[in-house]
Amino acid sequence: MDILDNNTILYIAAFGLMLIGISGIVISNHLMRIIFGIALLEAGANLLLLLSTYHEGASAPIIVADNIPTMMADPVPQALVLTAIVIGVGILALALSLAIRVQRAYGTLDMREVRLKLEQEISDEAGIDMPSSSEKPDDIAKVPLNSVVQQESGS
Amino acid sequence: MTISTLEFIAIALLLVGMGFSAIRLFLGPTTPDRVVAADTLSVITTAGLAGMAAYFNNPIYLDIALVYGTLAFVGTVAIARAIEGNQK
Amino acid sequence: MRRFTAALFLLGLGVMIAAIYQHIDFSNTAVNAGQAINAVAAEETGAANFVTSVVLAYRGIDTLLELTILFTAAMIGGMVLGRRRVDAPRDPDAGFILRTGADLLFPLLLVVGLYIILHGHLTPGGGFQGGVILAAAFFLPLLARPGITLIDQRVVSLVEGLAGATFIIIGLLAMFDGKEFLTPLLDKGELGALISAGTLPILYLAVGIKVGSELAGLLAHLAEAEALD
Amino acid sequence: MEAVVLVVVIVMLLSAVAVLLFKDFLAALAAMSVVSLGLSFLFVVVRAPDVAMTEAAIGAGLSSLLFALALRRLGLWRGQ
Repeated sequence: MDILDNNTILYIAAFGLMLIGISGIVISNHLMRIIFGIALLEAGANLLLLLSTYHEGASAPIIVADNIPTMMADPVPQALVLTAIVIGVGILALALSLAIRVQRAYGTLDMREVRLKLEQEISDEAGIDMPSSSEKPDDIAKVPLNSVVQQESGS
Repeated sequence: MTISTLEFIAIALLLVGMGFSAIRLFLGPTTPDRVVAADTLSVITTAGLAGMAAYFNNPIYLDIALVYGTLAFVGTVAIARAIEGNQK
Repeated sequence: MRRFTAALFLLGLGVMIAAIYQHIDFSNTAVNAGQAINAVAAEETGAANFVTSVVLAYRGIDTLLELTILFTAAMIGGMVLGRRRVDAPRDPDAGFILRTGADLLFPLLLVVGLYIILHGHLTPGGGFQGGVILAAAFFLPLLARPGITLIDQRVVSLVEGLAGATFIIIGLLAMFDGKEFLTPLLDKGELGALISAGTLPILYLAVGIKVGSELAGLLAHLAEAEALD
Repeated sequence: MEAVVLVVVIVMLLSAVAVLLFKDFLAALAAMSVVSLGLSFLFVVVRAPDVAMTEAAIGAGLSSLLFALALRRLGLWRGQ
């Protein structure tokens, strides 16, 4: 195990989580899966922040029974990540409430359909025809607009 | 820090258990299979955290195992209630 | 087409991350603030857990702002979810095992949460973690019997406001003393004893109660929202 | 030690992929809790017990609760 030492594995974990999270946000169309992607991205970023000051052989920054270790881990990124995790759960709760609201308003969580319905609504309010985009994806034409798709798979 | 034979066997058993539960998590045909596999993994990880406390020779890590053991149960119960839905 | 561009974007992102990893020598960068804090924190604050002294003493105002963000998120979540219709159907009660288990686990979770909060300056843990456990403790009976009203929103907001006010008042007391905002007061005590580190345990207790009541209120709001069947 | 970390990281990354691939959202939620479990173990490995405890409390308990409640309210709880 020359190449795969402890540090490299941890960095692969952090960058891999971030990459998977971003791909979830970019590729999927379902709102729940986008929220899952945000949670994954946040987890990877937290791990990366902690790894930035990690030294092999340092001990935890807590004194136990007056034996003071020679080298302790850096407490500042740990405090930052603690804050970030707690704020992350607030963001998560807010996003889930908004998703419930979107479901109530539009009857679906598929972002393509939500976008179409939003455009329809805006053009109805303005009293003009809905502008047809030339970059409209091909597969959206097969989905009837009025159908409420409950179980839409994500990607 | 050397690892004795007994500790090596314990670590190997934990890793094998983790591998089998992970296989059930990825392949499991139904959702309850996957949830039970995730719960088993959380129990294995609790044991692993206690093992890490022994490896680092530091009792403060045991608190994490305590919190994990109590709250993983709550999370699994919430998922189970959601699977149940409104059927009785 | 869209799938293809997304794949291309991800490929570029992966290459960029690999390039970053190759060039930056992350774990060898000299970080002086952490070592300096490690050297003086035990004497200055009297807390054995240095993360606690960073969270509450050195960067206490960040914690205050974080509480504000959490409060705002919980409040907007409750506003967005709105009120429950009176005739909306509820989930049925859980089975016998979960009901008994919830009754048994409630005091246990309460004790664990208070232990984690009160030992925040000695062992890992503190207000945030203990607050989460307290919220889970108060939500578990609601999960077993969806009909009961264990969490009254008015009581929750009252407790939350009192805890937040305690945090700010302790911070202001230091200013009346001629020091900076949120400087630890009182006697430092003996390092490693339960009653030590001055006002830090009281601050963490306030944080724990505030976080716990906020999250319990938010969970109750989410559980009250009508289900789609 | 490296072998343990390697196995945990592999399980964690595979279940992170599985979160995005599972059709059923409750199964994805179970995989998400496995991700936060592995992450909590890694936080212990990098000597951050406070952060590990926060991740254990929030990742295993609270966000599972939040997601499960929200999925129930959204009507996405039906199994495949």
